[in-house]
Amino acid sequence: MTLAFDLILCLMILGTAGIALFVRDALAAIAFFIAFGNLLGLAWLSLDAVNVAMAEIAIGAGVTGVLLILARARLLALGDDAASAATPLWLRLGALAACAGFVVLLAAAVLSIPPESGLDRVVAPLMPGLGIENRVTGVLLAFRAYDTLLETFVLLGALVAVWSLAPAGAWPGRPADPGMADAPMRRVAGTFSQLLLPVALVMAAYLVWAGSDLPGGAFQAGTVLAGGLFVAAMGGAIGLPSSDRPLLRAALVLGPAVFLAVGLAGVAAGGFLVYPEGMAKTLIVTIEYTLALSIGVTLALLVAGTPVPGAAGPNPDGKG
Amino acid sequence: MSWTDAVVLALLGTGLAFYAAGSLGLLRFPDTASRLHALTKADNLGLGLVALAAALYWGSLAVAAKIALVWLFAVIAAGTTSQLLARRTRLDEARLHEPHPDAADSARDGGPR
Amino acid sequence: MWRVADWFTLAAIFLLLTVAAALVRCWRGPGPVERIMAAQLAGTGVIGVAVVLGTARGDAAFLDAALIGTLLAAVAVTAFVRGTPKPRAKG
Amino acid sequence: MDLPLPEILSAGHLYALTGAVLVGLGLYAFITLRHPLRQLLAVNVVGAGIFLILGSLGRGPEATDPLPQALVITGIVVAVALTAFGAAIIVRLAETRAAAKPADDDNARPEP
Repeated sequence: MTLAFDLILCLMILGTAGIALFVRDALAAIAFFIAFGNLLGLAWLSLDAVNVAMAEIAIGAGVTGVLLILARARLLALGDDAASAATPLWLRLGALAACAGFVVLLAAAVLSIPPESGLDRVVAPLMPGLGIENRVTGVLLAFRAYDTLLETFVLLGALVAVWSLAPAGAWPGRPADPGMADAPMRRVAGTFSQLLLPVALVMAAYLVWAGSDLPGGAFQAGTVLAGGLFVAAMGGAIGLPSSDRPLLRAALVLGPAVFLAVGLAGVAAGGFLVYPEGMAKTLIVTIEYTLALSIGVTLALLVAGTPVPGAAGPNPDGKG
Repeated sequence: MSWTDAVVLALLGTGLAFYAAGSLGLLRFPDTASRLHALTKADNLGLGLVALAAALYWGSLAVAAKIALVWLFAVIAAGTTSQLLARRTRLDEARLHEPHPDAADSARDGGPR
Repeated sequence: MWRVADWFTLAAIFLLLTVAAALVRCWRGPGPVERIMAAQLAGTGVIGVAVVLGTARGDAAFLDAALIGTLLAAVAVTAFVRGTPKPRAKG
Repeated sequence: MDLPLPEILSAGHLYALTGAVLVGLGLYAFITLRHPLRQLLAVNVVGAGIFLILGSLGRGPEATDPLPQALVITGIVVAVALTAFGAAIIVRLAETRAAAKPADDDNARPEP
């Protein structure tokens, strides 16, 4: 029975992916990509990887979809409908042969590895030392904290890269106002966001708190926060801050900076990113709260995009 | 089968029926405005009944509260999105008569492929 | 005799099929509003699957995933209806 | 309803195979699609496939490996950051092109 569910789900994942890639109309492609992300979240749930499912649902439904919808709208305004055009037959046939061969190889390789959770048995006895129960959080913030630290910097780097695309004269400005142009829509979205933003904040705080023992964590929390912030920006409840606002800069680097500082302080306890005995949980939760805030603000600004000229006027309503 | 089980199954079945009705409505209704009905009414009633069945089956107040939150937010989101989509449809229809850059969105749209 | 949990798994399969039906509308369009609407309906269906699957497996954490889904369900639609960001670079 | 299928194909392998096909689909799309926004979608599908392979091969009988899960979460967030960057580049490029030939601005892109 569960297998029947898994089979149908896998077929639907492949179907939505195929349509998202090959349908002519760009908006249909994006709609199917959002559905694909949601179904992928279900796949992770079915695999009992609830932590990943949360991240996938939040990002697939909340961030990537919005990002693509906005990009498509901007392209459309420039007269580019992003429809897929025909490519030469020889290219398609060649690509088909190459990719089919690659899939066969990959499938053979995948089938030669028996699925098993050997590392779970390695991680499990180490968890009491951290004082938390969620093993994924343990891996993310203790056993492989290097990766996570680097990743937060990658995220920050991506935002810097997006900002660096600002045309001459637009720096330091703010991104194009994502607020609704139409007044009734703005009221509806504004009311909704006034409800959503506080709830998203509470939900983010809960996810980090629960994330030490149950599925959840800083990334999921940050994404929920980003969704709430961006809806609030679209509803006009908050304005997007200018990219040189000190408060904004502080919010962006707070998480990585705290993480780095704790890591450096760990040198006194025996090495970089080593948590002192008995303090691991406190430090992990502290890092996670600051990270969630920074990730939320960073993702919201990544969705908002590059600063544009003419949007640099004073805006009394900052974010933070 | 106990009493609760029977109630749970009845609720689950009804909920699924409403979900099916929602999907069917989206497929069969002739225009955008009526399709919005399927999106907001049938589907959220379905989710509500399924959620009620789940909460009853679980039998824990904390879990039931969480399930209620899921449903509550689904309803709020559906209400908001249907308002916005309806407004967008009206604006698009109005713009079809006077050419506007944004109207390209709806004016130019053949079927898939 | 099936256990009640099995019925919930069966319900999950059924819900997946209704999601598939909604996606047919997404494919056929005809307009962008329909496509987004269908994606939204698929999202509600997926939330239902998460609730039902969590019940079948007895894992309350699935509900948190469903809650995240509902919170962010309206974000994509809100982004879609607003059309094009207004102040943009002109020349 | 209980077929011997679970012995032949475990859930872990099923999802891993799905991931492999996703990688293939994405690669094919990346090669054959012309529009950069669509290629960005293709890259995301490839990434999703790789994540699925990575995660589902850690699906044991009683637990799912936490290490791949953590890597996949990291990967998902990096993927969305790079998608944002890619989308920003695509939009910026289109703006630059539109500014270069103002006559072509109003919805009248000639079909390639």
